[in-house]
Amino acid sequence: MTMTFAGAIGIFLAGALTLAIFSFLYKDNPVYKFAEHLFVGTSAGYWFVYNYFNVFKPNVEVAWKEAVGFWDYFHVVIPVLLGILMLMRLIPSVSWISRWAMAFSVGMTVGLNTITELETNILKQIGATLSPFASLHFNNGGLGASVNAIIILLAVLAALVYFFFSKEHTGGYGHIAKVGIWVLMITFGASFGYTVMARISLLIGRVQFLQTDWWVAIKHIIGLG
Amino acid sequence: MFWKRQFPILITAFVAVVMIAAYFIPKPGIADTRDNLQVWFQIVVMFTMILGLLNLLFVSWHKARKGRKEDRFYNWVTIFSLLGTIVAGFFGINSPAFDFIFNNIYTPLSATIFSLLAFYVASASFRAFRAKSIMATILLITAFIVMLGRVPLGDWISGWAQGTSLGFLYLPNITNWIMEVMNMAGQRAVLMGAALGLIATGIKIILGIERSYLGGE
Amino acid sequence: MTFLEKLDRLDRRIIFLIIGIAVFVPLLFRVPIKVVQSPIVQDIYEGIQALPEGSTIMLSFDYDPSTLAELQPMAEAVVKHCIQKKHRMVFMGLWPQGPKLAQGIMDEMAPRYNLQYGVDYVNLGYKTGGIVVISSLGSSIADPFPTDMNGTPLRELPIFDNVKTLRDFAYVVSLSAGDPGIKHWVMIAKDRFKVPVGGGVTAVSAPAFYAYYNSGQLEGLMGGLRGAAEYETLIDTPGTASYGMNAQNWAHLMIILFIIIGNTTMLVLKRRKEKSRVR
Amino acid sequence: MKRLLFTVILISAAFFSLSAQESEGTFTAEDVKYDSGGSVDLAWNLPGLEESQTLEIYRVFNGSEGKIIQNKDLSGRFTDRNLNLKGSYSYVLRVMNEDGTVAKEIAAGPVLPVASWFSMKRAIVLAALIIIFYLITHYIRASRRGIEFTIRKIPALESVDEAIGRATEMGKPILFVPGIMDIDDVQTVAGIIILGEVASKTAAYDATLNVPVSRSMVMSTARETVKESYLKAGRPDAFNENMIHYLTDDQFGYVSGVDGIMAREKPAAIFMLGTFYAESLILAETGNSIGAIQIAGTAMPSQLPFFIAACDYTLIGEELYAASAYLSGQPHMLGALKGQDMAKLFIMTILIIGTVLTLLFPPVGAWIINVFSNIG
Repeated sequence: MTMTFAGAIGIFLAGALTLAIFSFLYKDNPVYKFAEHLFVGTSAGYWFVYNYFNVFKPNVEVAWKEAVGFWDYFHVVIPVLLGILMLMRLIPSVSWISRWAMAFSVGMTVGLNTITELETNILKQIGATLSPFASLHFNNGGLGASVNAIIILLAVLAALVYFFFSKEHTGGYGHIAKVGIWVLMITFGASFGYTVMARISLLIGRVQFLQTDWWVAIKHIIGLG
Repeated sequence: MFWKRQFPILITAFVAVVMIAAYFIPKPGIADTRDNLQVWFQIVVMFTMILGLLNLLFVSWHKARKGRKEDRFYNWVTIFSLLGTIVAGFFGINSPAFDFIFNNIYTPLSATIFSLLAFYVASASFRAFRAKSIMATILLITAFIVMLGRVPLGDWISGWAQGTSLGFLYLPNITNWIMEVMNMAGQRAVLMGAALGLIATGIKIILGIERSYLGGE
Repeated sequence: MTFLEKLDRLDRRIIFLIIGIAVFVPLLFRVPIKVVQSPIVQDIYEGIQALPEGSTIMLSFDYDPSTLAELQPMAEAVVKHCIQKKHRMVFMGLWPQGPKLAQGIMDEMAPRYNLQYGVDYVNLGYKTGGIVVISSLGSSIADPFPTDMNGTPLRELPIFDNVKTLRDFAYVVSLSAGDPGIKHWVMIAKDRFKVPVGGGVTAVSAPAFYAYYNSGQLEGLMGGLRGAAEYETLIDTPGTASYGMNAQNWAHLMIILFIIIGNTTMLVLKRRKEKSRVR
Repeated sequence: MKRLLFTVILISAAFFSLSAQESEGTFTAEDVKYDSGGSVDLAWNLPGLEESQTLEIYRVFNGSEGKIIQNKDLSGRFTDRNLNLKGSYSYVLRVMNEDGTVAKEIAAGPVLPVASWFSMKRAIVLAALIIIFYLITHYIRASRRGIEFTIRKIPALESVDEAIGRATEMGKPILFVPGIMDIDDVQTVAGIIILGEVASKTAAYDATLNVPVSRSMVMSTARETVKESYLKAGRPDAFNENMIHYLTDDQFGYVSGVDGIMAREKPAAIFMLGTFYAESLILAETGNSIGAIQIAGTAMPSQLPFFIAACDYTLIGEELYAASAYLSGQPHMLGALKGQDMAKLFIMTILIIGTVLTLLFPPVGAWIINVFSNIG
């Protein structure tokens, strides 16, 4: 991989910042504070630039230049107006008007989320819990799948009982709720164990970066320096 | 008062109902309005980002000049890194300056903070997975088994059971069973419960019963 | 404070240090690890291994740098396997940065195994449209990709002499971090044009694809770093995944020890306290 | 049962029409009814294919021809999707000999893949929405008519007072983290409602409240909500707008900022209520390293394991939404919660009845599963 001097400096900086963040594991220190504030500023700037090029430019600047007819202008002016209303938040005397823009965006996502949650997280989950029962057979190898289907059904019912709020978890009903929280504990234990590998591989990626790219960059700089 | 209280609620209800109707009535006319509203939404979110940036600048500027002596330098760092990134951005999203900042400052910082999770997963496992109660014990044992079943260590320990009549003792099989049955059931219950909570809150917002997102009177 | 009490309230920085070493050392000494194979990964290996020498494989890079840690080792393993079997490789991507990642691999591999661009491998680049791109490949490759990534028309690339449509590929490998991705390759390449499809996904999304594997729509699947390590063991050339899996092994071992130590100290201290109160 | 009878008649009619013209094979293309448009159903049935012959289907759209299917299936069905709603499509089925010559050709169409006024496949979603809407509003009206609704004990919420009291005694601040998503995310809205309740307690206890936010709209909403709580608690003087301050929109920029606040100001009580992603464990572990009482809550299944492992109390999924009713005790909130419980009961009955029906009457069961599974 051909390495320019500027490239080496860049990678050296990346490695140094990596160690600066790792230093927080030892204790909060000025180097970490520098990296933290650098990151707060850079990330805020990055998101602004990212949104300018991917949202503002295509949907406002370009749309305005190519607008033809009332409706094209309408679809640029109204959202920009709503956006400016949002900025009124900065002027205390008129800040209440920013609620109109906020109301618009809350309405948007309530409308979207209500349907997608209902379809994906309730109806399709019911369908998925019922469908193994269509091909239930206890002979030649079907035993495992059938038992699993029944266990899933009972576990889902017990966990749903745990989420009941209008009745205290006491008596027989309380026992089902207890089984329900046990199912949830198994679920959370399992997903904790399952994701440990994903978290470790993040660290593996950083250590491999330090051991290979950063080390090569340092040798490159020293070699030339 | 109408313009401060009732009118915002009307906007929310109207927009939400249009979005829900667009789902049920797939006629092109309504589908176009839905797509236009979604583009409007992205533009409004863009302006709220400008609001956030200005707030970050004011707060950092204030602290940089009147804040605690030892913190002033760091707030200048935030201000200059923010302005620097925006200026670099205006040379083009793949200009060398912006690429340098993205590849050598933003990506390593973001990836390294994400990788801190590997350390915190370890310290949480040591400190939190204590068999203090039945529930904590179930959590701990399940995490223990699933972890073992995911790495070669688990294969070595239970390799002998693979393929034999005691096949179910082969750790990766146990891990797969826990993930495909117990974890699946638990996730479904949490998803259904949370979805109901979300839909109920959404209905209350549309009917104007739930107004706290607008803040005070 | 007895040793056990100190151990019970072990300073978290010691734990951080142990985990740091458990990851740093295996990676430094490049100690690969043999990983037990699962059928779902073996099936891809055998699928590509069984193809006659010199058949043409489509490799679609449908991910971006954020999932590089898990998917790049898979890509490298499959490419090494294709080179071993002298298969001809056509690269493309349904995600913008995908083809650049493929380019990164080939810049390193081509000189080492003296592969000739245009004859042994070609990179078609990125085309937006996801599933629409795949279905137009069905009628002819030149439809969505009139030229390759560097602008040379397909006519001038010998690799396309007898490969005109998706149907003429012997195998499709999709490395996918989400949508558009392997799901769409299965829906079009396999269901409509009967071209075998295999590939690799991140560990988190692997379980969701088992249904496609059981129904036979998916030839096989690599899930996360473990899947990549299994494939590296199969082609018998250790790579980043095998070194990574060794670090995973040590790190998981340490975490498991932490859980055991944490609980035993707690139990011993509790019993000791009860004994002292009883006396 | 009417629907079942109707489908049986349809199948037998189709079967008869097919057998009439046995010899030549059939190829039909029709617009899919009651859908959101853009899809055409193709069906073909051929008498026989020699070993060497393959079948190819081409879609013809304003002059240009594109191959969409190539295989050897004698008969089959296929739905061609995402077509132009205003376009007219026709299809050509060709049986190709090995040497590329066309053995047989059947044309079908033209067809207009129009969208209809209502998509039948989404009827179940409409029905479910109406049922849930009725349950929620019915119990809200009941609670407004004065009917009392109780709510079970939620351990995480019992400890809110204890946590704030402890922080005040130690003279340390209380940190409230409303998650990293914007005010349009309903989990964030639930978090802000709970912030209102917590703020009224910090006003009463005269404790210092610190609310770092990652979205500007959350900042403005939180400021208004906290201001109102301080007014209601009779402490307008104690309210200062900078208690709620913006850090950055970026997930890990925000986390490193909040970690810095925790390390430096060492709050005694930390609330983490809203939407969280991978950063949940970093916040919870750093909070734990400074010995703070931590009460967390989210409906993100992937993050609950980390909160449960690292925090003192955790609100699991729906408990986050129930918390506002629990803390405020407002009748309409308790009523809506009762409605949610009834909806859960309804889901459980569907699961039980669905299973029984699927086991006893497989065709009816298959229909139920089909209705719940392929929506769209």
